[in-house]
Amino acid sequence: MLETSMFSEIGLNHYLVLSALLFTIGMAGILLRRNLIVVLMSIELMLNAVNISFVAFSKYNMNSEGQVMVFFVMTIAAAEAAVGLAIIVSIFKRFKEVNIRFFEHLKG
Amino acid sequence: MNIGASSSILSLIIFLPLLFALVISFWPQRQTLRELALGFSLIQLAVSLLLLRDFDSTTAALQFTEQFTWIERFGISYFVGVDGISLMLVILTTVLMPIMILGSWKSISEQVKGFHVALFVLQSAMLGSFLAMDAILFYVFWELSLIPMYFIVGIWGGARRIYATVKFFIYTMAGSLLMLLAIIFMMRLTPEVTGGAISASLLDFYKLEIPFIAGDFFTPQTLLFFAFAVAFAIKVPLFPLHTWLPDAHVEAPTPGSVVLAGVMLKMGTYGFLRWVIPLFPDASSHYAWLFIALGLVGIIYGALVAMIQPDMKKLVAYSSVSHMGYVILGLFVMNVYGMGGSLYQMLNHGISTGGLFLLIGMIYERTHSREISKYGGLAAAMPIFTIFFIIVTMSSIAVPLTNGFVGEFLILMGAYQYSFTASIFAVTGVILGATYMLWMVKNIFFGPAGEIVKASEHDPEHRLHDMSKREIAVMLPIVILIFWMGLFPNTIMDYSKQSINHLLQNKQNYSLEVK
Amino acid sequence: MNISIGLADILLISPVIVLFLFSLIPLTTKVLNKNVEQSPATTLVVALMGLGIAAGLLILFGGSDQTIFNGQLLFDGLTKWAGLIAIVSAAAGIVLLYENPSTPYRQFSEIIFLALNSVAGMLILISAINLITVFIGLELMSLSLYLMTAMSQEQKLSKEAAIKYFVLGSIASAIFLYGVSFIFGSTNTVNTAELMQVAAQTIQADKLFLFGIIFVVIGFCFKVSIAPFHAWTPDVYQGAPTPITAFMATAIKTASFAAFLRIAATQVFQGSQNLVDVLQWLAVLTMTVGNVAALVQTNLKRTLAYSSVAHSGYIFIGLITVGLSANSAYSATAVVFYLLTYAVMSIGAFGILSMIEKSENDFVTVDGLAGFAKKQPALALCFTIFLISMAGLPPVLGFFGKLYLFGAAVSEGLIWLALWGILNSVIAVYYYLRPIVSMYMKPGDTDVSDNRLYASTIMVIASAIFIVVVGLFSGPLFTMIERSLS
Amino acid sequence: MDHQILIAVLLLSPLLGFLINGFRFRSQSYVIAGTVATLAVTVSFVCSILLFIELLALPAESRRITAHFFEWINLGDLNINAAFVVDQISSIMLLIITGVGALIHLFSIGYMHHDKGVTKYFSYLNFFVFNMLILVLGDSLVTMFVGWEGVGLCSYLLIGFWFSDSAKAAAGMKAFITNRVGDAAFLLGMFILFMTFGTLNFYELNALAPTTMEASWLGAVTLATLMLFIGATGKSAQIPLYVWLPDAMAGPTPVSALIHAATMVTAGVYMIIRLNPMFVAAPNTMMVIAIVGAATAVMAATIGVVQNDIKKVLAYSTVSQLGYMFLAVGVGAFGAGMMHLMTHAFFKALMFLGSGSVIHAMHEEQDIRKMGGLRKYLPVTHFTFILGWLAIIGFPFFSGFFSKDEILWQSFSSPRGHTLLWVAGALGAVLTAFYMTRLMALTFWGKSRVDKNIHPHESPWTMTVPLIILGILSVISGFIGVPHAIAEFMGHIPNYWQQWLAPVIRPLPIEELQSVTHTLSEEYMLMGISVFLAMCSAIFAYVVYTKKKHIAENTAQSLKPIYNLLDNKYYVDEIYFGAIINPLVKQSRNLWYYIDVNVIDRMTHVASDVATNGGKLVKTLQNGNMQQYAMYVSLGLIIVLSYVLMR
Repeated sequence: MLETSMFSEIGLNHYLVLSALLFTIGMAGILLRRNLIVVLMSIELMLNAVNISFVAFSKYNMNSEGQVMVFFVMTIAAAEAAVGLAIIVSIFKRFKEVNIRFFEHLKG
Repeated sequence: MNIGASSSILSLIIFLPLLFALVISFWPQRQTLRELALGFSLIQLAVSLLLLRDFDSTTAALQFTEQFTWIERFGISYFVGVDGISLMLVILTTVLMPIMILGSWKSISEQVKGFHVALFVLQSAMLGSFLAMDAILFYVFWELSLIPMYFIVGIWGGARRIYATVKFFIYTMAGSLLMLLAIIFMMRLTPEVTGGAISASLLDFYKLEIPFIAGDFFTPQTLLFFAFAVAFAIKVPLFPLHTWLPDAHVEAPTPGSVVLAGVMLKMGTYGFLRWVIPLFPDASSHYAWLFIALGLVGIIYGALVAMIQPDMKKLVAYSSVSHMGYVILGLFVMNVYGMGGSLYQMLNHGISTGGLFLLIGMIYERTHSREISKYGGLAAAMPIFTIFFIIVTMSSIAVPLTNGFVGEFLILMGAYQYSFTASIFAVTGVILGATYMLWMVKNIFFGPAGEIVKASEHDPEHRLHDMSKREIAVMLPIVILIFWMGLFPNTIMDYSKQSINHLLQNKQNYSLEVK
Repeated sequence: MNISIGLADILLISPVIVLFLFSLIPLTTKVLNKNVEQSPATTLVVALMGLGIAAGLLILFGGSDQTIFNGQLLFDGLTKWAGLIAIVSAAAGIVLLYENPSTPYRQFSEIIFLALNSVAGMLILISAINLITVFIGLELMSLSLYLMTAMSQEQKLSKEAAIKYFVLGSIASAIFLYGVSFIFGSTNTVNTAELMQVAAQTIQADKLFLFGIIFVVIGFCFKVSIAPFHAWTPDVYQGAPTPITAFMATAIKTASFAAFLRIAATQVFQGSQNLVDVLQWLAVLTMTVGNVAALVQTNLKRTLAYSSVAHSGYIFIGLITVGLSANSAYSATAVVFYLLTYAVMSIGAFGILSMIEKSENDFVTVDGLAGFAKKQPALALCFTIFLISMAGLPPVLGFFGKLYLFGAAVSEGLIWLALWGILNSVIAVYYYLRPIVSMYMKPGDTDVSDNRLYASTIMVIASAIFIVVVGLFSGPLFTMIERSLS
Repeated sequence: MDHQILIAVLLLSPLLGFLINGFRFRSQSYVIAGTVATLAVTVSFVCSILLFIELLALPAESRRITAHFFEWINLGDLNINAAFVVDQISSIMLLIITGVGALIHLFSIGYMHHDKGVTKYFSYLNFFVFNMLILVLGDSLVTMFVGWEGVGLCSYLLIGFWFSDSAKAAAGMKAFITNRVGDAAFLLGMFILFMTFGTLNFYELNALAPTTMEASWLGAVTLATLMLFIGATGKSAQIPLYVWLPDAMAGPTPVSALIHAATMVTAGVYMIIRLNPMFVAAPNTMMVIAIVGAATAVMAATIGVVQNDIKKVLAYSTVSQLGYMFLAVGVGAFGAGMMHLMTHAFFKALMFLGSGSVIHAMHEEQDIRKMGGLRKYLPVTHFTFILGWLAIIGFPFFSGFFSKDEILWQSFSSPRGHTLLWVAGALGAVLTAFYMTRLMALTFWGKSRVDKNIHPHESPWTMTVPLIILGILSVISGFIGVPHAIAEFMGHIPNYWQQWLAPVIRPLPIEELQSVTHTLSEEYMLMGISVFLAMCSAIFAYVVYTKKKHIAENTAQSLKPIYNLLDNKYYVDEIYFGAIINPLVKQSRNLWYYIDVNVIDRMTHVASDVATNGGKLVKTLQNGNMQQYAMYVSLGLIIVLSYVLMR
């Protein structure tokens, strides 16, 4: 299935590449951005990259299980976002700070 | 009366000290603690003498064995037994114990309870490792002995005690872990000889025929041999793995030094005799030259370095390196004189070096100094002490009619049988040994009154009292043993002759019968 | 597809249900009581009851080798034992929490709620054989934990720990999931039981599958803190309240390793020698990094955190062995046994730290233990036992744990890994000895923060006794575990 | 059985004395201590006589009384018993040791009565006798070695008896360690014999000794005997291990008489005679022994010429005389060696005791330059000293004459002798006559140079009686072994000595003996030459040191380098210290510093540093920035991916 030509039609590979790109962008976002909210968004981006990958595989494997998984992932991503935001909010309330560089007291 | 005939006497010997430790740790009265401990150690001695009484010295078989499954899955069992190789070491351990307790009567004034608990746990561990016939059981006792010793040096030791105790611990631990790996590896091989089941029994290990190719280092037998040998060599300690010993000795409290020199070092040489040589006969023979060479280097190096030590304990510590070099030499020449002498020398060293440490402890209690150069002319101030010191010194430098001579003579003879060159190097140790010990004796006891003696003359508070009755009681058994073992070595060697002959005659396919 | 939920399903899942229900009790009471926190002791009792019942149910019904919910959860020996370890160590963590200065008693019921749910997540994680269920369990466990980490009287470091844990943990989840998606793509299934048949062949043929496996493995490596994915561990362990650290080091680690074990047990590694090589190097790296870093720490909690990394390395050896061996039950038993060992000794060690901490901002340093043996001989002895056990010295449990673990490695021919493990043990001895030195050999007047920490004391002493007694009689326990695992 | 008891009493009596005095060592009662000790040795002496009588009663070929007490060391083929033998050789030694010993004990009562440690002194002395008895009675080399080391120990204790003087304590140590060097070789010799012959029992060894001569230097017998001889050089103060004996004079003078003149130092000679069949079988060893003996005889004598300490002169004289004994055994004249051993024991003990008496009278002054003219203060001492002097310079018909002359003759005439050996022996005799006469002249004769504050007085009877007895023995003892030539001359006195020893001495092989022929006239001539030269030398010394002192001073001035060389004992001590001992100590320090501290411990520290630095590296990487951590994760991911997928 990977032999499908890249340019003739939109195939699995395109989705996978897209997913990989999104995953990488998400990762890069985490690595590079200083703002915790943006980092949180980057995490969501990574999870969404996973979702794309699941859906694409689901479609090309003719297996709907993948799509079910996406629901799970989305749900949990939401929970995760909630938890993450909760932590960030509590931090912001106390320290008025969402810069990631602020959190470097634990080290060594 | 026939108490000793009980078949579980070995378990009694191993676990009685643990029970004592438990009792001591819950003993309510501080004042009677020492008496209690002394009493316990005497009971223990009595029990071990029962063992001696019932021991059958006409056979090389393992006696008084007890075997219970411990960890069935891996064929690990609680398997203890005694034969001619371990018997005397057991007795040595139990004999030294009351002496140590009595010797520490005054010097240990803090945490007396903890000290005695540690001492009894240590005794149990040492006895266990001498009696264990199962690899894992042996390893457990072997390592267990480190812990109380670690505390004894670390809590009741001198100024640099922590450095010394950690060094001691790490050195010995490093070696023994390799041994553990080797034990695990050998356990994996046992199904060959047991017909399918894994076993950690030493008797099954003996049956293994581990492939050996001369000259190829990376063959199983050679690697296993070195894994074991390094563990034991550190404990012995064999040059160049000896540097933990001077530190540990110097910093340890008197009883710590005594037990270290007296018994713990013997665990290493015992390991060679019980484990390394019978288990890996080819590698042992093939690399015997290496250990003989290291033994010889140890003898000479230890002696040379002892000569220049300013601290009494350090001097005696290096003398231990030298003496234990003899033991290794005797073991690896692999003849009856060498091995018999080594086994005997183990006991001698335990007694005479133990005695020296006790004596040094006594003088240290009075003057709080071990620096040889501060002494001089002590013989006039403490004549009885001087007599004892000289007697023990004579034992240490192997003057005939003391125990040291018999062992050293036999080892040297064995060395000669191995090679003339080896014996030439070995006898230089005889000369050097006399040199450093007499140098110390001269500088402590003879000559004009030194700094400390002078100070004591002017200051009534620091007057040097000669040995007290208690101290004489501490040293008397040692002196008696020195002469007894010097005069009647057969009474002791007879117990081990069969075992040694058996080992030498069946080196290639050693096995032990169970009686 | 015929979906039906029978009684068997309910009975087997009952520990999770019980945990969830019990987690609600304190919270509900609080809400009904106009948001007034009831006595923490009551909460504690409720929580312990919940955990106790869950454990009982797990013993009763778990280990029956049945799958439920259409092959989502498998209740086999591993579930039973790992679950029990997780539950018991969680209980111990909660006990510590009850008596730690950093615990916000006004929110105690919330913490308990989170803790019990985290345990429920663990049970799901342990029993899940579907990778998506694994993910659900993992997230349930982790999300609760993130919040628990943040819930401390101490304001600064615990928050930092929580956010670090959260961000890094989420990356790991994403990596894991990404891997799952590739496994799904290449094999059309994410059920490990089904994977088991095809894994070893597929991994050789299908790069996509291998790609997915690597992501999944690394996702787990992060959770069980295998270097270089361990970087969160020391920081989070240090920042979190000590009882939570204990909870993390024991329950979370056990659950994660148990799930990881299921992946390894598919024997998927056997297909790719490269992967096996890498994993071995990771094990070596982990042990080394953990031990050498612990060597230079002064903060005891951080030392134990690094030591936890090192222990992960040891367990990882066992895990690799499981992945390679034909008869994985023995190696798996060694891993579970070591997890048990490690859980008990960590609980004890962190428990002692927790008892010494005087305030929420207090960190116990190595020198800060000076004189502890004089003030608290019994506790000092217990701590010594824990440390000796961690160092792997006989005759205590830690030694036997290592013996079985390295024994398994040696029997699979991974002698060099065992050798590394042993070399590392030598380094480790040094830093395990230092607290002992401090307690016994240095003058000082360290004491516990309060002499009435009965629950913690009992727990610590019980752990110590467990370590000694089970250490001496580890054979039957090992056989028992092995029997239920095979 | 009664023999056994007799031997037991003989041995245990001094031991008992040692224990009695040892346990009451604080006592300062010299009467009790001295009586106990002297009695103990006297009992032994009586036993010795009884045993000797028993021996006499036995037929010549089987004169041997053994007492087997218990098995001592028993391992493998090694079977050493605590068994003791009295035979022709050991019975003579017994008589010397206990007889002379008893006299010296008696002498000590007077000599040591003012000393605080008198009880200790006597206990040591008894202990010495005990060990010496073990040495001579032991039936195997190992048993002998027990006594061998035991006497060394006693010697150590007694030399350092006045231990508060650092030099004296050092002298004791030097003696012990030098002896240890010999002992080490002795041990090796024993091992070689044991591994070759399978036994260490003297009789078995002697029976097994090969009858064919061993030509090789590296043969077992040669090597073994050489090693044993090195042991003997230590104990008997021969080149190169003689250096301890002059220093040993630090001990009380009776000790010098007993240990360092009469008994212990002869142990080496005794050992060789004990094993004479073995030595006979090793001509090379014999040659070495003879050369060493002759060289020692001459060298020690030359040093003796310039010594000014009365005891040092006697000490070098002892070394020199021991050289004669070795010369004798080296040329195969075991009987002559033994004879000289005995006569020397008498006259040297006499002279030492005499010197003790002098020192006692002079209040511990030992420098002969500060004496002179003591004749009139110490008549008994002077008279007995003269007897000793005559004996040692070989004045005809004194005991020394017979024994020394026999040695000189044998060294020339024996098939293993050589003219040069005779020349050396004669030279030694000349020098001996010179320095002994010098000693006499400076001490007793001429003008008094005694310090005004010192009032010499004759010693009490306990000291003079032993002197007299020994004096008598020094005169007459030679007659029991009159050499053949003189016997001819004096009317066929039988040589009792040779007859007595014949059964236990193995003669040189017949073919060797037949290869040389010497006439009686040669013997007379050589005897005449040596005696004449010695007498001339004695007269010359008398003249120089009583009348014309300036000759001595002028000679010393004109031969300054030689004088210095002799005065400093050929710088042997300095060479030993400078070339061996000091470098050894210095290098040991370096050794310790380099190996223990700088290599082994350094390696340990390096290992721990590696670990610590690794830890610090990890610490640096763990910088608290979570993005950094995320980067580790992604980097790890990439590396793992690329390794697994790309390879």
